[in-house]
Amino acid sequence: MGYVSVIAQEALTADVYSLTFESPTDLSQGFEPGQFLHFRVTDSFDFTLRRPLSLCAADVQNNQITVVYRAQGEGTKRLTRLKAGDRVDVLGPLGHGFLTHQGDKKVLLIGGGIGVPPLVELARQFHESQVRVVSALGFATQAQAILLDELSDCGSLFVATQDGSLGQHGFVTQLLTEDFCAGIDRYYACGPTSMLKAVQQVMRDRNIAGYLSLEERMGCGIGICVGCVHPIARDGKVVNRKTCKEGPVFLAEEVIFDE
Amino acid sequence: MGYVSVIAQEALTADVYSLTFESPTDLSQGFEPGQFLHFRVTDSFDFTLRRPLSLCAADVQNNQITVVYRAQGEGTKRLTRLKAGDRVDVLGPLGHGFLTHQGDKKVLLIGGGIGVPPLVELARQFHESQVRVVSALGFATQAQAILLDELSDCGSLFVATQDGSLGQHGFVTQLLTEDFCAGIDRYYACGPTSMLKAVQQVMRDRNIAGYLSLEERMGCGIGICVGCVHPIARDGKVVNRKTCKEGPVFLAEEVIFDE
Amino acid sequence: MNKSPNSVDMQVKFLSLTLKNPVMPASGCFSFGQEMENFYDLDLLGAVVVKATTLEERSGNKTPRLAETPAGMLNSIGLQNPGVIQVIQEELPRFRKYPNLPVIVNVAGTAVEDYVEVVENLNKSPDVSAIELNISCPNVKCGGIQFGTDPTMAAGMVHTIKSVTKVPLIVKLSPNVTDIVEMALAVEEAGADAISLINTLIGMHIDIEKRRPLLANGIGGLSGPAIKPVAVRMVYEVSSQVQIPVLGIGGIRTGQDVIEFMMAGASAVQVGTANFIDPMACPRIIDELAQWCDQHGVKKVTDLIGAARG
Amino acid sequence: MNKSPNSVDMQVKFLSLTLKNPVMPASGCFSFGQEMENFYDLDLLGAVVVKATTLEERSGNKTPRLAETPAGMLNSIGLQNPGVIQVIQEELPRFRKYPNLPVIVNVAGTAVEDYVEVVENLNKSPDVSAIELNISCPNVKCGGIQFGTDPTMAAGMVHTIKSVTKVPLIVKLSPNVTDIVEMALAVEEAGADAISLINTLIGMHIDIEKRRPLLANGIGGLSGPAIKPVAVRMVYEVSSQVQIPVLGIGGIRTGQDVIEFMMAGASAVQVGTANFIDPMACPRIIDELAQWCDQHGVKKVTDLIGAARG
Ligand SMILES: Cc1cc2nc3c(=O)[nH]c(=O)nc-3n(C[C@H](O)[C@H](O)[C@H](O)COP(=O)(O)OP(=O)(O)OC[C@H]3O[C@@H](n4cnc5c(N)ncnc54)[C@H](O)[C@@H]3O)c2cc1C
Ligand SMILES: Cc1cc2nc3c(=O)[nH]c(=O)nc-3n(C[C@H](O)[C@H](O)[C@H](O)COP(=O)(O)OP(=O)(O)OC[C@H]3O[C@@H](n4cnc5c(N)ncnc54)[C@H](O)[C@@H]3O)c2cc1C
Ligand SMILES: Cc1cc2nc3c(=O)[nH]c(=O)nc-3n(C[C@H](O)[C@H](O)[C@H](O)COP(=O)(O)O)c2cc1C
Ligand SMILES: Cc1cc2nc3c(=O)[nH]c(=O)nc-3n(C[C@H](O)[C@H](O)[C@H](O)COP(=O)(O)O)c2cc1C
Ligand code: FES
Ligand code: FES
Repeated sequence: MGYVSVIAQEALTADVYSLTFESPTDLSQGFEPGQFLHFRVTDSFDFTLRRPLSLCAADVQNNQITVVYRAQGEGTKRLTRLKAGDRVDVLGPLGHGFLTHQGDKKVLLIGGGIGVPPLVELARQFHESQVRVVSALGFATQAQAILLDELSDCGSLFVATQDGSLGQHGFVTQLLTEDFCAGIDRYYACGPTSMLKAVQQVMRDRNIAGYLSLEERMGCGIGICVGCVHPIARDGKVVNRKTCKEGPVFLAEEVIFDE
Repeated sequence: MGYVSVIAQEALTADVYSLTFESPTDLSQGFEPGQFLHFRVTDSFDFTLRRPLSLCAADVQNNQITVVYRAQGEGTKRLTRLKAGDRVDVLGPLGHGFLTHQGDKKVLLIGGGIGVPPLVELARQFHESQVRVVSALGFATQAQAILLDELSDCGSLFVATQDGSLGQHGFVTQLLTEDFCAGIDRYYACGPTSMLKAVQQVMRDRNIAGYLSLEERMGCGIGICVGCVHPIARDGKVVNRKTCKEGPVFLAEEVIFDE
Repeated sequence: MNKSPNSVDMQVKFLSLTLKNPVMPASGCFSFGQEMENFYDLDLLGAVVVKATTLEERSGNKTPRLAETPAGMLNSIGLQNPGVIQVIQEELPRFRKYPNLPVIVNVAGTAVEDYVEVVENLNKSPDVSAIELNISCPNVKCGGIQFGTDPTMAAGMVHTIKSVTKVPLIVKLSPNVTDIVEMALAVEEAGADAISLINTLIGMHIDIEKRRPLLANGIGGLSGPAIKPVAVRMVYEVSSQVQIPVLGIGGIRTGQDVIEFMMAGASAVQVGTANFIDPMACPRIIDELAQWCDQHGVKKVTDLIGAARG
Repeated sequence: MNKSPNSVDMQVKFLSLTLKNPVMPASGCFSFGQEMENFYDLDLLGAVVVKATTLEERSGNKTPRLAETPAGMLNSIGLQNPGVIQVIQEELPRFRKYPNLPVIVNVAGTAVEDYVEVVENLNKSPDVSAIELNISCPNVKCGGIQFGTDPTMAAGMVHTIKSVTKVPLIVKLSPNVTDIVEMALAVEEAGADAISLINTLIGMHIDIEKRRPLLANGIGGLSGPAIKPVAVRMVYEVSSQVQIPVLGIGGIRTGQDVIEFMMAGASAVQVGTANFIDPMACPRIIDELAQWCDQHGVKKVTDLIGAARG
């Protein structure tokens, strides 16, 4: 934890940026795809809270991490000012990421919009260990599509856009037909809550187990404020669990969504 | 008013900086030494209020202004980050500055610490119009002495330091002996309130009229908040007058100090 | 600055007044308007609220009267103003060149009789569109705040003033109370035509080098973005309970802040502290508001009022 | 980080407790300490205050529970905690490895009987140094805040708890009241050993895109630097009127903020929101405090207490 150097920052689309920086911890000691980094926006107290961004790629050799984020509010907009050589205060990688299972032969990665980044490192690791990767990604429009090359490099890639400007017209869940899911051992999903809910439903119908990466507003990111909870069913009991500490990734079947 | 370009910034001492920037208004339309500029510290809302800094030098030809300021609190410390080419939001020159009087032959400028800067442009204008300038400056230590060359270029210069490390040992008012003040037509003073009070006293004894530049905490700097007032005796009545609009320079004899 | 899109209907009917848009400077943050004329055409504003006016001239508190705080500031001006006669004779007539600009006069005092006398004087002026009763100034010893924290006293005051004034009566409440809804209901019942929320929270800053409170007056009123969440909450709670319109005030610095207050239930808003760092704050905020509405398909700004109350 | 100069005596005697220094994390901003052990040695702290503990396990409010605001944040956690039995059995014993670290347990409930039962349970634990009675949580429907805004009810509650508890009783007051001094005097009279000031102000943030309050709970508690001036003012006013010590809380993020609170009259302080952006906030603040004292010739940190009250 603490201040690290920015290696590079570039714009991927009109409002999505890729930021590479020195890892605050030694990556060779271990990390998980799906974990997140917690960014202090400025070195003063202009912002009260940090901003959580998922690990998108890790370069263990050089001990560098890349996050890919959308500049939407004041905080992420301010982060876009960072450039090579600047110092930035980052905690992480934090939380629990995606678990991989021995014996899985073919996995499905499902991403929606700015939920795609954490799938990239996961895809790379599967690819490296020769697990077949199928990626199904949804975006609003072609102009917002990101990280397509990174994912197609690791396996087959299918895209849906809401306006039909790229790939299939419609939502990503429309890609997840019975045929499409045949032979999938496990799925991994990240995206807006509405998408995760739909994915959980469809994949339950397909009888395939998987993981969901949840997004809740975070305070501390380290388990002390209890702000980021999500209802999780485990051992026959629904408990509000901290997504920063016990998540953000949970077993799909455990995750409870409102009605 | 609005955003202007920074031309240059340099450190004069460990914590005093000289900042030169494009004037927000056309200087050839007129300005007064002793007026001030009101700086917005950052372009976001990290600071609630602007910071007032006195005009120290004006380059009418190039329409540039220099202020000299001490980095003390958060706001002025942040201003030190400005560098050539940056944009900064400045209002001014604002307020009423030092009045010069036809017929004056010899004037005394009295400055204390970070109160010296506004005297520089005044000295230059007097020098240009062939009025003799005597400057009496007080600083805590030699290390904190600033703008000595600028003032000695315009006339004779006398310095006092509290630790005796430069010039006379003691306060600037100790320089203002009867002999020293002989032949002075008018005086102009800027510095901490305690100094102004002492100067007002001494110069009243010497029977010399003059002007004091007052320092009050400012909100708006343009006369709308009524935060910056100082009691001023005029027409037989003491009224709290806005130092941003009717000052910061007032006739010494009008200024009322506590007890 | 971009020009406001004219596709959005920005007009708000507020009591008997027609506001070109819902944005006006707050009392004490605009003086009597003269200085602001150097910055923009006052006719751009929805209305103006001038500095608290008392019966006699007041010189206010000692300085320092201002302190910066995180995302806010403290002030202890103490109602410095030239007195109602001078205000009527010298200050208000200057607004005659803006015939479509409602002028709201903020009235303060010590005892009920003072308030009554100020209002009776204002009755004689043709330049007053409405009165904003300031029973919430924390900066003067006997400066009205006791009326602002006790519902019975507040109601008594409002009842008396209502029977005297010839123009609509807006009552400005103090947020320094346990139950703002109780206060609001009390003044509504007593005849208030509208409610302004909020005046400043009471705060203090200590100058640790000098080892004493920074403000000469010790305490001061906290304003600015820091207090916005408290103000929005009070506007939401009060506007859900009263039938009269509410003016939202507290920490507004952007058009989006205005939308927040209006969605919470404000019919119009006042901008205070933001004017100090940005003299162009009001016209800028009006433009931002119009643009947001345009981009979000809001045809009439009044459609925003109470939208978040569900 | 620079090491604290050891020329400054940082120790504070607070009730029967000896604090190594006057800085402790605030309730709800430290959980039960386990996570913080990854960041620093808890023995550096003056004391710890753990999360509000209720009789039964509570799952808290729906999310979103957090919103950022200018120089502050809103929370509506709603007292999520594992219940007093679990706290006694699983959480508190972990502090035994720090024998010189006082552990203050924040107690919350709905009815007086709940509070009593929690305290009776805590009486059985050897790990509790003091109780902080939370009658000021704004985030639960029947969550104690009615006790925190009515002096008579507050006094009744304090009186009852005082007769039950075996450890010193600190009462944490809500700032959402008209007269904080009245509240403080009532709980002092009823037997409180100390007072904590302040809990959060009640606020709201509206998500203008979604046209509804951002927090699922609607309202939340405002904390962080934004509220510091209100907190300092209340500490100043209360500590001038009561004889019992006051713990200062609200927006502390630097050693200088601690000095401000102590000069206002606080005997020690709690750091809340600052822990979220900077997990090292408490040890950093302790160092900054010691250094300021050293540079200003303050030999004993307790010399600062009330220094600005003149
Ligand atoms: C575990 C996790 C991983 C994430 N990974 C990514 C990522 O890889 N790329 C990416 O673009 N975004 C990611 N997000 C969302 C990202 O954190 C928010 O977009 C960002 O915090 C918004 O900050 P802001 O300054 O733009 O907005 P502001 O509106 O200024 O933020 C105000 C507050 O709200 C919080 N907030 C606002 N929007 C969200 C949101 N959608 N989710 C959570 N908190 C929010 C902020 O953290 C901050 O505390 C992730 C969120 C979580 C919880
Ligand atoms: C008319 C005028 C002219 C000035 N000219 C100069 C100058 O030429 N060079 C220079 O170094 N300083 C000058 N000052 C003082 C300068 O404005 C303050 O030092 C500066 O505002 C402090 O800001 P900060 O961010 O360092 O301190 P902070 O403590 O962060 O400031 C907090 C608030 O207090 C106000 N404040 C703090 N100290 C002072 C002070 N001494 N006087 C007035 N307001 C204060 C700030 O403006 C701000 O609103 C002048 C002041 C006035 C009123
Ligand atoms: C310097 C200053 C002076 C003020 N004077 C008055 C006043 O005379 N009458 C009044 O009702 N409110 C007065 N107020 C309160 C404002 O009108 C407003 O209610 C408050 O500042 C909150 O709004 P803001 O956060 O936008 O500033 C004053 C506020 C400030 C900062
Ligand atoms: C996320 C969060 C949870 C809190 N939980 C509690 C609590 O359980 N009990 C309590 O007495 N106060 C609680 N508080 C209030 C703090 O202890 C403290 O009084 C308040 O936040 C002001 O201090 P700060 O500005 O330093 O945060 C909580 C505050 C926050 C931000
Ligand atoms: S973000 Fe604080 S507990 Fe998860
Ligand atoms: S600073 Fe606002 S009136 Fe002078």
